[in-house]
Order: sequence, then C-alpha cells, then structure tokens
Amino acid sequence: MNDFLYPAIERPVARIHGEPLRELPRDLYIPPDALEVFLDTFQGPLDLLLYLIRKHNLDVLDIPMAELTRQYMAYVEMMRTNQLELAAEYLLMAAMLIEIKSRMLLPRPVNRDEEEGDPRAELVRRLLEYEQMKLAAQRLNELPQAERDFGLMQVWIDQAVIKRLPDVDMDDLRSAWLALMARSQANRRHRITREQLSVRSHMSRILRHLHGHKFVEFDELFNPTAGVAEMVVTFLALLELVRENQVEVAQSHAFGIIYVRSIGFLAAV
Amino acid sequence: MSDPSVSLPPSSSTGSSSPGEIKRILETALLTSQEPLPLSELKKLFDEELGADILRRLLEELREDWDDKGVELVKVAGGWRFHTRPEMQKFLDRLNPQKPPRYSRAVLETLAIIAYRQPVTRGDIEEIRGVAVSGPVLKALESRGWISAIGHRDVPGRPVLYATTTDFLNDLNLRSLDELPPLEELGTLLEPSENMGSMELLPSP
Amino acid sequence: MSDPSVSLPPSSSTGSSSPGEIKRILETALLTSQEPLPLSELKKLFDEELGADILRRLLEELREDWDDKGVELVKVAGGWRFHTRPEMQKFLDRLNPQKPPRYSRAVLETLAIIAYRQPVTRGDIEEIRGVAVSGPVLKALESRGWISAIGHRDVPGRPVLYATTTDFLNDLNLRSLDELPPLEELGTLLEPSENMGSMELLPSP
Repeated sequence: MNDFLYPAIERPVARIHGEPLRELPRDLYIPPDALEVFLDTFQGPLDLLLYLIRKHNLDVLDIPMAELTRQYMAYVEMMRTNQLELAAEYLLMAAMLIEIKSRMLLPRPVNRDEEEGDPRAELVRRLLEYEQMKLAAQRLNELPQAERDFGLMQVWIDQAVIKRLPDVDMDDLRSAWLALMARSQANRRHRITREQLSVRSHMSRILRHLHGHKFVEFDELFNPTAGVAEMVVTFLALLELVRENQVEVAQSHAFGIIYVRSIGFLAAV
Repeated sequence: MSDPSVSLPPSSSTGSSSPGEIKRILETALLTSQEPLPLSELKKLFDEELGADILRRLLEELREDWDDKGVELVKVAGGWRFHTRPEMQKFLDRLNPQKPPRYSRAVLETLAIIAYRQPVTRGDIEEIRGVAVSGPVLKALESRGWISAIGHRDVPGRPVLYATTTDFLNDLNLRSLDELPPLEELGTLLEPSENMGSMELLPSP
Repeated sequence: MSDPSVSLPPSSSTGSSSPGEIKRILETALLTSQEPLPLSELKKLFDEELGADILRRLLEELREDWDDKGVELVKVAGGWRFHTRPEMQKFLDRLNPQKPPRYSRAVLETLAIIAYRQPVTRGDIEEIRGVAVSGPVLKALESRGWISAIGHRDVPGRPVLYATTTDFLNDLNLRSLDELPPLEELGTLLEPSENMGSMELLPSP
C-alpha cells in the first residue's frame, strides 16, 4: 500500500554522488539532481499537497496555509530552476495557495453567506476527492487481473476438414445477373435479350417430361387446372422449343392426336 | 482421483508435490497455453527436478482422465497440447460462424444464366458471359445437384442442355423459378443504356 | 459421472442430448473461448431449445466438477468462462516470464476516475487529478479494451465521454460495476491519525 501511494519513501529517492537518498529531506530541500526523480513520484500538485499534509499529519480541514504554502513554494522554486515546462501545474497551485492565504488574511465580512465560507474549503474538497480516487486506483490495482494474476483458457479448436459448401441465395443470383448485364453494356457483342422466365422454366419442364418417352401426347403437357396463364406459358414454351429445334410436334392427320417428341434426346439418361 | 494409480518410485524426486498436484499443474498449464508444450517446457513448471519418464507417465494419465471429454490431450510435433475432438466442431461452429465459403463469380454467373435462361448449352453461357466456361464451373454446380443435363440441342455437336433442379429450388428456398428476382426489376438497378433499351420484354403472356 | 444428479423434468425439451452430453459440449465451448460466453451464446450450441434454468443448473454442476482442479468456472460480466485459480499463477509465470504491463499511477488513477465517475470527459479527469491527462494514458486504456468513447458531452467543444467496457469487468473478474471496491468515504479521509496510521508518517515538525 505504501509502495503504491508513495513509492519514493520506500525506494531510494535518488542517488546523489552515488549515495542513495532514501528519505526526502524534512525541510523539503531537494538536491537538483534528484528533482526529476522526485517529480516522477508525484502525480501533480494535488498529489504533492496531499503528501505534505499527510506527511506532516496535518488536519485537512485546518491546513496551516502559511506553512503549507511556504513548503510548497520551496519545492516549486526548485522546479523552476530547471524544469519549468513541467512546473506549470505546480505554479498554478502555488497561485491558488497564495490566493487562499491572502483571503484568509482579509477580515471576514460580518454577514457572510454559507458559500463564502472558509477559503480553504474548495482546496479541501479537491484534495479529498483526489485522495479518494487515488485510493480507489490502488484497490483496482489490487484486484486480480486477467493475464497478470490468472490465465485464460486457450484450448486449440481442431478444425477437422469438413468440407463446407458455399451457400447461395437470391441476392447472389441477382448480383451475378447484374454483373452480367453491366458487362454486356460494356461489351455490346453480347446482347442479352430478356425473356419471360416462366417460358424458360416451362421449356425445361417439358423437356424433362419428354425425357424417357418416345412420344408424349400434346395434351399431357398441359395442366388445365393450373389456369389459363399457365397453359399459355406452356404453349409458348413448346413453341420456343420447336423454334429452337429441340422438340418436334407431329399430327398424323387432321384433328388427330398431336404428339410431341424430343429431338435432342439425351441418350445416356 | 487417479492419484493412487501413480506408482512413483519411493526415491521419487517429486519433492513436495504429489503426483496429483503435478497433474493439476500440468493440466492448468496445458489448458492455458496457445502453443504445444514440449517436456522441456513442462519441466520448468516445477521446482523439483522431474524426470522425463515421470512427466510422460503423468501426461499419459492426464490423457486418460480426459478420455470422455470433448477436449483431448494429444502429443503433436511441438509437444503436448489440448485440442477439441472432431465431433465437437459442429457445435463450436455455431458459436464462431466461420465466413462461409463463396462460389466464384464464374460459378454464380453461370448459375444465374442457367436459372434464368434454361435450358441452355455451355455455348449459350459462354455467349452471355463473353468468356469460356471451364469444366470445373459446371462440375461444381452439377455435383452440388443444382443443375443437371436434361438433353441435347439438335444442332451440330449436339451440345448438352442444362437446367436447374428441384434441389436448387429447395436449397434457395424457392417454390418455383417464378420466385427468382424478376429480371425487369434487376434492369432498373443499373444505369440505363442503349443496350439495355433493347432488352425490353415481350408483353406478359 | 454427475449425470444422475441432473434431475431434468420429464417434459424436458433437451431432445436428443443427454445432460451429460450437454455438459460435455458446454465444457468444450468454454475451454476453447477466451471470452466469457453468455447464456444466449451457449444456447446456440444446441439444436434443441434449452431453457436458461437448465443451462444454469448444468453450468453449476460443471463448476462443481472442476472444484479440485487448477482451473475454475466463473461467471463474470460477459458470461461464463474458465480461468486459472490464483495459486496457479506462480507456476504459469515460469512458462511465461513476460508479464503484462504494470500500469503507472497516472494510468491507474485515470482508470479509477473513469470507472467510478463514468461517463467522464478528459477535462473531468484532469479536474480531479489536478494535472493534464496525456494522450498515451487514455490510449493505453483504450488499446487494452478497458475504456471506450461512448459519446460526447453536449457542451462547447463536445468533449468525448469515456466509460469502462465489459472487457474491463471481465478482466478484473467482476460481474458488474457494483462489484468494484467501494470508494473510501470522504469522512474517513478526514481523520489522518486513523486512516493514515499505516503510512509511517513522520511526526509533525
């Protein structure tokens, strides 16, 4: 705990001419060589003030401002000589301390508001809030921490080579088709003419139906219960197949049975 | 549990640690290590000098302890490590959905052409795509059961005609080909052009 | 081993999987995941709909199964996870001499302020600490995944508001922010003799 709060007290504050300096001088005179090390041990002016108050066992609610300011200024003076850029916040605090001190020297108004109480009140509030957080930080640091104080499981997931097949959805088809169309715009040799999908699918259906039969009766290809549109599409599909030379439609005599025959019959199947 | 089964020689150099404790530490180290741990590393866990034979015996015991678990202790090239048994993968995959594999553009476009323009020959597909269609592309779709040869076109060479199958519809959750995104709709997603203008459809039947 | 102790209701919807099998799968999933797994994730492991109460019961049993191991099953903010017991760390450190960074007081104080006062702006932190908060300090906490920017305060300059993350709770073994160590009451800070007695203060000058 001490180590966390005031590491400088435990470890050598600095080495001066090879000699470790284990304790801060009581009068806070800090040898210039040690200043940087000393500075690192405090988080800022509040931390230094807190240190001074706690070190001298001062009552936070009744800080002897003159003494505190004097010590603080001695410290800041040291800092000014070689680390001015680091000292800005400390100087600000010094100004605040002097302001509080001067306000305390002024005679207090007779009817003072509650808010205009002890000029040290705000300083005390900040000191206490800072100290509260400082202790909280220490407690947090004492909590067990993953990796530092305990380990996590890392069991290897053995990826057996199970072949996963890609999924395809309608969006994939849509974008594939869009890509085709986009390309066809760039390359006009390949004209894509749109046709009714249903005609095409019925062409497949008819070819499948013809599959394995030498002839199929024309009527058989139509499903009257499916509605007029369906029948028209089937008919268009049949016409298209004829046009593409895939089926042959034959009628031996007028009003006789019309037979449909696949021309490009896949012998193997 | 299995401590009594460890019959260490009386002159065992395990010092203060019992075999059970050693196994407990080995197990913990192996469960938390990303890399396989060779015996030389595992030895470092213990203050006392542990012989390789003792370590090996305890590791064997540990392996048996895990016999009926979803994770097993195995010896691989780099040493010992725990890994999941193959039958666990299907469960774990549900937690870490891997990026599913994707078909190449060639496969998808070919599928789209067959779906929309069936029945088509390889030549038709090549004409539309503007490039040759390689054998593996059609093969991938055939072996998936999504397309099949349904006949030949009666032209010189008698090219095979392809169409989509019922499996294709099922796998894509379609009741019929009519449920594919209509082409007219697709046309509007692209900048209109001269060429697109020529693609006006026949009136609906 | 502990299967008989699972008294699932007869109408249990665990379907084909036995409680033992479910535990085996849960265990495997938890052993392979560095991240804690919430019940909602664990449910995904199974085809059947498993009630949260059944899962919780099986997880409790699993926790007991690991009672005498170097690894324990715990519940943290993000869900359930296995981690090593503290007494194992000294052994694990021998394999892995590289320790994670010990954070400076500046980092820890900043973290404490964010944890206890969230959401806070950089200005709020500076106000409490009395010094500027350097970029690297916040960066260190952000890259560790312990804090994140969660918005802006609606004041001029719209400063970023920081809060702690679930990973922060997980890494500190906490289920919620309520489990953070309680803040020292300001009142107790006012009594230097009691509170600061342990600080070996020099006597007053």
